[in-house]
Amino acid sequence: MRLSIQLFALARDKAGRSVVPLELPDGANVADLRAALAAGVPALAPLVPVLLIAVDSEYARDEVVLRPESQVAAFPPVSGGTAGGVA
Amino acid sequence: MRLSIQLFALARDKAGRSVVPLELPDGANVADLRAALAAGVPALAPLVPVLLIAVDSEYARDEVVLRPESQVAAFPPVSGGTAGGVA
Amino acid sequence: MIELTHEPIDPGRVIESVRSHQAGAICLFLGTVREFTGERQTRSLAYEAYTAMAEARLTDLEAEARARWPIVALSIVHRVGDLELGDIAVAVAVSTPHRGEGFAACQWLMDTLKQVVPIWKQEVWADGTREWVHPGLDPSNAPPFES
Amino acid sequence: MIELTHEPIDPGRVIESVRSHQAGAICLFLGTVREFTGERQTRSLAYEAYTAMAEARLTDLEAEARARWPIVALSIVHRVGDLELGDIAVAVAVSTPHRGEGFAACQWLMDTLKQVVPIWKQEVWADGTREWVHPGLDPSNAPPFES
Repeated sequence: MRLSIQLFALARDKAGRSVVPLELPDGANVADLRAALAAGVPALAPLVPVLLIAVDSEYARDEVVLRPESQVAAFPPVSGGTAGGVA
Repeated sequence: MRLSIQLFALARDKAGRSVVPLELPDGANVADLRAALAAGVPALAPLVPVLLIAVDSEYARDEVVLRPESQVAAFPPVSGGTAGGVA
Repeated sequence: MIELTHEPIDPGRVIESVRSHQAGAICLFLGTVREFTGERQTRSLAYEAYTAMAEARLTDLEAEARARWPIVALSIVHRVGDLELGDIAVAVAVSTPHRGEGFAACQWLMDTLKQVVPIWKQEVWADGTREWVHPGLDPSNAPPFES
Repeated sequence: MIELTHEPIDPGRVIESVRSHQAGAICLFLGTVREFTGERQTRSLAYEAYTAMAEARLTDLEAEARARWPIVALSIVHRVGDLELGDIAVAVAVSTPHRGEGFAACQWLMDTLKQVVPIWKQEVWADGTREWVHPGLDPSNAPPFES
């Protein structure tokens, strides 16, 4: 199956684009997607282990199985509020 | 010395007036004032033990000694927020 | 900004009074007139203040809050007189660098204000009866100062 | 009211959206753009959202807060795009019968929002350099869901 992975924030900047198409075998899960993303976009590889993966607007663990119609996004942790600018 | 005691809220309603003049001996303290208030305004007597006394805009314990120029007020506990109407 | 006022409280003005480039957080609390307390229905409220002492106590509260938390700006506005349902009785706003200290300071100010600032509330119930709210009239209650 | 917006946030409108005769308390939190973080000076901030997911997560947060506290009304508005110093980045307002539950719900919403809603912040420092704020990039940090 062919999925379009949306990227945000630092992940998009490192990849140099906001969408990455990936070819994955049927039955692939989020862990397989991480491996394919690191292999397909070498600039993202160092970041991939800490990226969050969302499937259909829900955070997805590595065991979650993907389907051809899945909406998939990859992005770094959200701001969290420990660093500056806004409380 | 002659003091004018300001009354507020339920204390004023019970007394039927907002200022009560009291004659007190020199050196009288807040405990003496309570006794004089209960004796001088019988309608206030049941309330006097729980009234708060303020001297010069500070809450005053029974041992605080009064002076002729003291600004004195007597009133019930403030709303406290446990009962209705506003959180 | 510390104020007692007979006029309706404008929350936007209270917020503006604490905005600052030094602050990352603004915490605002508004006490509003609620219609029902359990089964009992409120028609309106009347607030009475011992003005000089209330202003002195609020000024002390500001100083104590500033000693405890890194407050950039602080405003307390309390309405007096007759209030209708939904009206704002009190506004407390605090701006701070971070949000944890802002929530803590704002909540402490409200809790302490309700214990020590001489402002009293009279309920006017839906049946027209009036009742002062003096929850501390039970003699076992502690006075609002350390003894 | 749950909104992501490119327009400046009007805190008065957010407050009006939660006012109710059933509420005795309104707690409003505003996150504003602070100039200094330690020694570092911010010129502006840029916020980016994964809009569809952010709205879904905010809707879930509202449902979870309503399950935990007796909330009368709740609004969350988050700005996206470029913000100047002092601008409001996020507003969370909760109205409740009493104030304790209002402070608790408002603080929980802000804390949780910052962990789970996919909105990212980029600092533009005074020297013109840009930096994404991703405090969880350390792999030892827990992900924002129960595992």
